[in-house]
Amino acid sequence: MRTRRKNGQQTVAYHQRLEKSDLIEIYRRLWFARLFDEMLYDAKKKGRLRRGNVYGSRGQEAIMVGTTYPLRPDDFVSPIHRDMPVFVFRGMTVEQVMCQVWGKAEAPTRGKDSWSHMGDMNLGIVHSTSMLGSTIAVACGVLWAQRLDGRRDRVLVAYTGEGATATGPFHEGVNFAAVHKLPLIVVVENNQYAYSTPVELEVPTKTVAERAKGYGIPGYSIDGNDFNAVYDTMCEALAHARAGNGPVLIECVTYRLQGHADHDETRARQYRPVEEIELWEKRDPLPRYREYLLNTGLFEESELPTPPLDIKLQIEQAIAYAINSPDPEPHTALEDIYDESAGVSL
Amino acid sequence: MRTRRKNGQQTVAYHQRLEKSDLIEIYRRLWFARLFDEMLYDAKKKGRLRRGNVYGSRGQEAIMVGTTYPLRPDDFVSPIHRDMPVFVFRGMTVEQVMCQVWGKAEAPTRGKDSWSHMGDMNLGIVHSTSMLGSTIAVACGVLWAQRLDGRRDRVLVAYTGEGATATGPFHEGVNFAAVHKLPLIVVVENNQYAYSTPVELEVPTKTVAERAKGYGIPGYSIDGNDFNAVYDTMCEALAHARAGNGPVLIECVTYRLQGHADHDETRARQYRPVEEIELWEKRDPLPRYREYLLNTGLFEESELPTPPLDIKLQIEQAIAYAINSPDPEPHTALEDIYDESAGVSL
Amino acid sequence: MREVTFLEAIRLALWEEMERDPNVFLIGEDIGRMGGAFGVTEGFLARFGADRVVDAPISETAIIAVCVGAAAAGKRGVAEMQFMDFISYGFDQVVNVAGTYLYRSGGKTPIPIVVRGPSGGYVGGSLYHSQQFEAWFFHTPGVKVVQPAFPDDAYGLMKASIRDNNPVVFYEHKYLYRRIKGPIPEAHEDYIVKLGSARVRRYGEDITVVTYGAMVHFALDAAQRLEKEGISLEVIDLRTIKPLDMKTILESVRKTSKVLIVYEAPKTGGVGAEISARIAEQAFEWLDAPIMRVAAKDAFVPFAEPLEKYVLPSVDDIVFAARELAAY
Amino acid sequence: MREVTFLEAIRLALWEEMERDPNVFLIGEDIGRMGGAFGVTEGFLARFGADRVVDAPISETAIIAVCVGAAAAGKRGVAEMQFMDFISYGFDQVVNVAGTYLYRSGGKTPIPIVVRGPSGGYVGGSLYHSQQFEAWFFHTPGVKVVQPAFPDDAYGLMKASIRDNNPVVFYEHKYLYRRIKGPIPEAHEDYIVKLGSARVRRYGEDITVVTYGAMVHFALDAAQRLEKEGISLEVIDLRTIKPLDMKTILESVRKTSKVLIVYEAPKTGGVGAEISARIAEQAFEWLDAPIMRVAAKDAFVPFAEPLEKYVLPSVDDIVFAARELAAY
Ligand SMILES: Cc1ncc(C[n+]2csc(CCOP(=O)(O)OP(=O)(O)O)c2C)c(N)n1
Ligand SMILES: Cc1ncc(C[n+]2csc(CCOP(=O)(O)OP(=O)(O)O)c2C)c(N)n1
Ligand SMILES: [Mg+2]
Ligand SMILES: [Mg+2]
Repeated sequence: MRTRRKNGQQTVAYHQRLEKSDLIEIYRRLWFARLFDEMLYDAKKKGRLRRGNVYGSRGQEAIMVGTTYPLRPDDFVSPIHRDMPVFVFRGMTVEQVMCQVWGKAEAPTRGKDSWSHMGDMNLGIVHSTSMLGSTIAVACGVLWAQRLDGRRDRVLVAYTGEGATATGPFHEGVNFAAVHKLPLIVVVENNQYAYSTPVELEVPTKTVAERAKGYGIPGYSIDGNDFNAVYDTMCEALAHARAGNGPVLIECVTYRLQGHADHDETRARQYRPVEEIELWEKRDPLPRYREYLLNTGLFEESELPTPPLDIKLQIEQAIAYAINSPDPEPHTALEDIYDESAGVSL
Repeated sequence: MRTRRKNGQQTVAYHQRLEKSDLIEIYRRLWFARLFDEMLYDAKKKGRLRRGNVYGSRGQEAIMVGTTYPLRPDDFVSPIHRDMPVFVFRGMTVEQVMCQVWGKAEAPTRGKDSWSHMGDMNLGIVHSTSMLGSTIAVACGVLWAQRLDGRRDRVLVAYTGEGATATGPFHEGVNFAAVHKLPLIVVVENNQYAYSTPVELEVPTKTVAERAKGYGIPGYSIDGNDFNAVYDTMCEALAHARAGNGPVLIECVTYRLQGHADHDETRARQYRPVEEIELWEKRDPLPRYREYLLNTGLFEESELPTPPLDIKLQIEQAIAYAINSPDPEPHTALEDIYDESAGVSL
Repeated sequence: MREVTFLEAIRLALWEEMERDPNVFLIGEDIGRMGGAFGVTEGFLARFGADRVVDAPISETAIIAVCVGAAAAGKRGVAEMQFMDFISYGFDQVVNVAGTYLYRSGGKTPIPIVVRGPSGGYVGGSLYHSQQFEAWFFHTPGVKVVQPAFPDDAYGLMKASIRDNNPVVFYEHKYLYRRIKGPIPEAHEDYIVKLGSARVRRYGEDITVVTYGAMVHFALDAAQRLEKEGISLEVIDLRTIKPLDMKTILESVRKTSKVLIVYEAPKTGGVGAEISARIAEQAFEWLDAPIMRVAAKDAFVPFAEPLEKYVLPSVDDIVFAARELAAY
Repeated sequence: MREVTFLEAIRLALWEEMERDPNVFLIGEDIGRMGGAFGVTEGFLARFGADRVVDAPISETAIIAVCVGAAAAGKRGVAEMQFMDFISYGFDQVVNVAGTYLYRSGGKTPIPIVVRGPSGGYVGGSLYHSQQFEAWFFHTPGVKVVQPAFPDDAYGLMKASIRDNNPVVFYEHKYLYRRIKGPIPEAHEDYIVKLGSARVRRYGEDITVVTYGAMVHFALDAAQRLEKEGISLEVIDLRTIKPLDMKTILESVRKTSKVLIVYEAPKTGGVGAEISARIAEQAFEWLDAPIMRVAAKDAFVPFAEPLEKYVLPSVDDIVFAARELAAY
């Protein structure tokens, strides 16, 4: 297992090759993720959103931005419950995502399923389910299809919590990918807890990255709150996977600053030590990245607003759009169970 | 991962502490396993056994004898399809085992299930099913019961083929055992094939023992055809597990000298190179152990008959016993589906 | 008598069984530190310790398997599925390992385990937090299936399930958890509701309604509405789905000659199909009308409110079907 | 026309679909080098290569998941379960991933996969090599279920299943593999048996027998025996269990007024329960007798011959039940 140093010194510092325009875009994406989370929590609290849970991603933004930023348009991702902003980074509109959250007819699932259980194969976004770990096995199939088409260079980034690495489907999926050297990058968002359960009751090794050793694939354990570390590691992993060397596992060590979901705020301050939460508040990836940007000397303070208000507006508009958008017609509940449109030719 | 040297030189050569009476017993057990296999193949071929498959263990005898010999009477085992002699080593009578093979009323399953799908909790033999890998997870429960009883020193030896290490239940079971430091010893009989599929299509690592790294537990890769290597490793693993240090994985590298089961003899010479089979014939654990015994200088040639005829007779008598033993009454098919004997007290 | 919620009744049954029998232990995700997603096991860790209240990794196969193995070694494990939907990850352990164990052991090794958890819809839980697929286990031998509708039954059936020597899949409808209140007996009484005994929750003359789980409450509501129209429903709460109490059903059918079976699962192949088939086999001559069923449409439980409502059965559905039967 | 075994018909359908459509691929344990435990895919690896004939690790979840993911990306994967019993390891992939995918994708991502393999008893296969639990998938939305009885249907249904845009669970009764021979059309004909269409395999007057799989042959044997007694059976081979062809069933019931449903699975909660319930709902007035069922006893399929015979339905069972019905 390779462990990157936390101070961000790596073999290749890919992040130093980024243009100023990239840096500002990254900064904005970090904020997009932050505001997306904040504003949905707020909508839920205020009763604007009345159905479904909001699974927070506060504190985990650097992972989502860092793992998607170096992707090619034709790569695949499979985001799960804490990765809502990834849908937007990979091409869904904020309106689509909000329609999904509000269960509207225009949502990618047409209101059938909730929250992150959506996808769009045209955008390379693979649909996941609630069943933790299962999409990692499905990912192998998406990559198998690429192999059949002679496209061994398209990578799939599969997200998972550290807790879900204990599931059977995680094992079967990673094992299959490793046997067949599929370009699968498993991003483990180790936020230290699975719901209330601490990582040491889920994972027997010191780092989650060590799971990689059992499959003979590279495993990284990195500071997931450091955008540059995530970005650099991801670039390295992409090169590895695209070259046909098989899967990579990247453990991004981070912390779930909130409860498991919006209903869990009170309890989450009981089953976790408050000092621990406070400690991690200080490691917030956003101020950290802002400081890095200022240290580059490329930016004035005023170029890095906290928050960028236009993003807030964009999200608010999308929320309003979703709220005003029509509910699905009841009878559509029976549509899309079977597809009789094609398939059987006579 | 610790790899023992194939010449049998280990940190502690436990096998050198064995008494002459042990050596002769081990020799006889190796032969028991060999003859058990040979005679059942013969019975099947000659039509004396008409129902069910015979899964051969020829070539894998040193593993079964070496992993059971150092056990305490109160330890547990969960043998699977290639481990039939283990049932006898752990206390079932040969007659019982043969009744099971012939599906007789006296069999531990009363004729309900076939072959190795039996057990006896009084003997510490945990019942397995066809579902490969699943008993490893069940084993955790048997050990959990010991923990509840304050018996953390009883070890459970779970057998598995290398192919079955790809299953989800294997992962969930070993992960659970590792998280809770249960005294589970997973013996992987790596006979190079899962049915027709070579190990490199099942396991991505160079050795199967490397799977242990993913759980942070000791993993050994040893010569499974060398009784002394198996025995010594097992002794070391037992000390580790009994001391509360958690599970151990032992990969015993061996070879399935026959087909997957008795019906597979012809094909197994097609999907595997004949030279490979011939090579492994030369590594037969039985002559090897005999040579070792002769080299100790403790034995005359005549003390080590090939085969010991009394064992043959014992097996033949057990076969005859089973054949003459009554079939289960048809209506008993509906017994033992539910147990209403106890449980609900009012 | 104590007046408690449905959830509290289950909690108390678990607690009292843990107190009574040191062989009973609990395992599941987040059941210890947090007391379970719905709080059913709140306070258990502090009282019984981490060996008897096990916060397991996310691995439903292992969770059920630990109960199975421990049962083979004399313990009585109760596995919580955080949502019953996740039982599909431990499916093989239930049907092929737990359910068959006694059979494979020649009758020597009973597997007293309970797999319990919240099931059912009507709360916007969407596809994977609303399932009600008890028919899978109903069809598979070796496993008992329980689903109570009232606190007293939840209490007595949980105790019976833990003491029963067989694997029991115990469905707790999450819609009832905090909505339904009722009396249960005082603590430490050996209050047991025998598995396999249905209960007539309302006596009536015209139509026998056979149902279980949350639908019992819907049926009782419908009965009340129909009373005003002069249609009298007899409502049978199965309580245990397997073993199925055909005796109580047939007695009622003999009286009413008309049957309406109500269940929340997709209609096709649900438990109600078997009940209908058995009545058609065993009570054909007593019937004055077709055997009717009200159930979910053959779809998944969707997220958006208008969709969920469309798919799941309602009190109206029961009322309409009963009217049709009454008029037959 | 070619005269082939049941197994050969399936082999040819797979082969011809592989030749026709480069998007079709196969995955399973030992299907390549060895050609499958029963030889269904013998010769495929040499012809189509290791990317399209994948020898997978022992991981039924991954095997089915690979088909699901590949289907989402436009391919048509056919997964072999070495024995259908092992589908319980991939159960979640079938019911919660494949079956729901189209729904979750708002109708955009169909999942054309086939999960196929040998099922059923009568060969001494014991608990884990004899299962016939099609009712699980019958009950769960989003998945089609097929089980042919004759080579021509096996051939046409396999082609239809591969071309269908939905997940199909395809049961191949191992007892029929080499025992049953029959004609199938010449190669490269687009011979398709539409999913959801039953077939009357024998016309008769007195009793409608609804059945599928190996039981079709038992029913035909019974019909022949009963003919001599003057009892005339009409035998409907469902071929597809879901979608269920109620039209063909009801037409026959209208004619005979007596129904016997025969299936190999445990009786309680089997597919036949739903058929009975639908008839009771939709054709109550046409019935002259109770709807009867012949099925396996509610047990596992045991190993020893006298036990297996006792549990599984027999031709005699059908004959006795039909006599009873005829006399009613
Ligand atoms: C198979 C399965 N079991 C249980 C759950 C319920 N559940 C939802 S999220 C969660 C915790 C996940 O922890 P982790 O994988 O660490 O991801 P995190 O939520 O911390 O990002 C659990 C137990 C589930 N969705 N799927
Ligand atoms: C879950 C499951 N899938 C498939 C099978 C069919 N099967 C029986 S033995 C076997 C090969 C096992 O290989 P391995 O684990 O290496 O053990 P070996 O037979 O080589 O000792 C297979 C695929 C099974 N029993 N269980
Ligand atoms: Mg986590
Ligand atoms: Mg092997």
